[in-house]
Amino acid sequence: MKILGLYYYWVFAILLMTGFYAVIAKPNLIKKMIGLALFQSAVFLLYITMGHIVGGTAPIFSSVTGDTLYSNPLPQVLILTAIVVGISTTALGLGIIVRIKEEYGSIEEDEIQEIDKQ
Amino acid sequence: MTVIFGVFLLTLLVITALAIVRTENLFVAVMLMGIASLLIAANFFILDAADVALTEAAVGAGISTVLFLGALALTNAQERSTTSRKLLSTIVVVAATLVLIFATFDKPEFGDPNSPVQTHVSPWYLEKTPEYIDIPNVVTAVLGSYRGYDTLGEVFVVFTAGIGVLFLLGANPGVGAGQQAREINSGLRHHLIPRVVGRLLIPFIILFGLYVQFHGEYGPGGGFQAGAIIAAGIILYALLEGEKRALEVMPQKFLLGMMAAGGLIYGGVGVVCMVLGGNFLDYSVLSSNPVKGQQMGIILIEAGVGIAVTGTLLSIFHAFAARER
Amino acid sequence: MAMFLDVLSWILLTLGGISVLIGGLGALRMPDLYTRMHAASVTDSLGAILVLTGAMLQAGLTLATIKLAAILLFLLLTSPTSSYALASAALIAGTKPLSEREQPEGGKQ
Amino acid sequence: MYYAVTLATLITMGLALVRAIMGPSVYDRVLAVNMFGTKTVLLLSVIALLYGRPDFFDLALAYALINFIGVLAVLEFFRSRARRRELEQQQAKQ
Repeated sequence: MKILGLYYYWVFAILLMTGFYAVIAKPNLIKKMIGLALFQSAVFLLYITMGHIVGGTAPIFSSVTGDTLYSNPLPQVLILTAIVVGISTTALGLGIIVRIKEEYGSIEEDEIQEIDKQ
Repeated sequence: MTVIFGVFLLTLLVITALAIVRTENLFVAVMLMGIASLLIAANFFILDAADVALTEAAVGAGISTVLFLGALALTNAQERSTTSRKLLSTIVVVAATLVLIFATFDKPEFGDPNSPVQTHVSPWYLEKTPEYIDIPNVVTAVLGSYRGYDTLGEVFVVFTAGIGVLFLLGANPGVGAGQQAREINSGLRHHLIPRVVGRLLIPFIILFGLYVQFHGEYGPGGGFQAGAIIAAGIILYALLEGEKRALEVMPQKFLLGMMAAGGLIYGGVGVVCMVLGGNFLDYSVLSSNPVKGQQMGIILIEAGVGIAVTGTLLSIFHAFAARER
Repeated sequence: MAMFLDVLSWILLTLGGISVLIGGLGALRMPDLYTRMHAASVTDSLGAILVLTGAMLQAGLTLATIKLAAILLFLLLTSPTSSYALASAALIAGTKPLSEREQPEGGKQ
Repeated sequence: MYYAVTLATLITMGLALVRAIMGPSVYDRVLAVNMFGTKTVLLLSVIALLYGRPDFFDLALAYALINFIGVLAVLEFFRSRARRRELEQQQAKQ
């Protein structure tokens, strides 16, 4: 059980850093946005993992389940809103990328910097 | 046992994430992002977060894919392979991963009911919700009432992002926006079968969205999810019948109005609370019975959230689609 | 009666699981796009029918059953439609079915 | 018994993921994503029963509806891209 629980956190670490790798190593701007989206997802996963209680159920009172143990509602609220905010900010980033493509004709970071130097 | 399912899904998720970073075809990366989103949502569900899984379902698998494809259509779908910083980045990332993994050993055990996360405000929320608000879904109660300020802020962030996208892409809708653009944006109108089935489904999607909106106090759901689902339904209409027809149904001005109205409803409820003698967003004063007042306030602000999210997501979609030429 | 329904639902669920698995194997092992699509979509529909009917029998006659029926209905509408749309898009883009493109080893027509 | 169905679905999800990563064509990947979506619907329905919370079928319902939109968006993407190329070629000829 201990290892299984730790595995959730390890996946968080690997996912976070995979997204981070795409952001820092890939020159393509859309790839960077995809990496950022992965990064976000990793954080969401961490919050929800921490809010889970073994043997608990979703924090929605139900006549079917009766009085039982409920998982933590607070991280769920934070992440629920964060997902919608995340997609809005991703859209904003993509909008900026589309404008960059229109102005520079490229979405590769190094090419854009070349053009800027001229 | 379900935790083992979760572990399996997480392993698939790691494989997907590595494949996303490795592939140089951005279209493939977007497809794999769709899969990653499904996996994450299934994990949320296994970890008892039904509301979050519903949001991720509507946003991650539907709208996110549509937006990324919209951006790819305007740029190029192939990544140029240059790997100048590959070694340095790999070293940094591996080192950071190891540090993070080392840190996990100090974390409280997975699912421990006595960990610091579980012992501060959350028991109070779970204990007092039947008394103060009396709705079954504690997530909605926390979202709408206890942390109402937070949610108001999130609505404004969504609104701001929508305005930002409109500033970037909305003005000057392309040089060649004429006959040609209209022809490209005509949608899947010549595919009869998807069109018929889609037309059949769209009312049900919107009905389901409304169900999610107004059932949010009793089951998984609420304004954020409903907004995303309704927006997805109208995006489906735009995909099938073309941009122009969808804009005739809901013109850009109307969508802008929705964006603003959502935030205004939310803020307005707060101001009404102040006028009636309570604090900002303290819904208890809305009715003679404080519990009824809380429920009323939550329904109103959830409606505001739903309207704002629908308007914003659709505006963003149209801004991307109108740019295509 | 309840016992009978229980056994029936377990049989349906098991068969559903098996057909889902066969669909997955088919999608992985078949030689070209259209055969893969065939394996995936046919067993998909069958698996969905079997699993969801089995689940309906388990859930009993409640709101949950109606929701499951709605899920099944939507899956039966959308899954073949997306398969059709995918196949037509692939065909228009020039992906030929295997028999026309090349013979698998042995050269039989 | 739910476990058996869940296990079969999970393995199929794994197989679909292999297909999505291997490709070879983009259409194979779209097929895999679509398959993955339907499998998630089944998985969520069965796990909702397993948890004894049948009110969570809403989630599976949402997936069944949203998955369709994703696939159609991909096809519209292909169609408009092909159409644009065609128009560009026509303009180049003129």
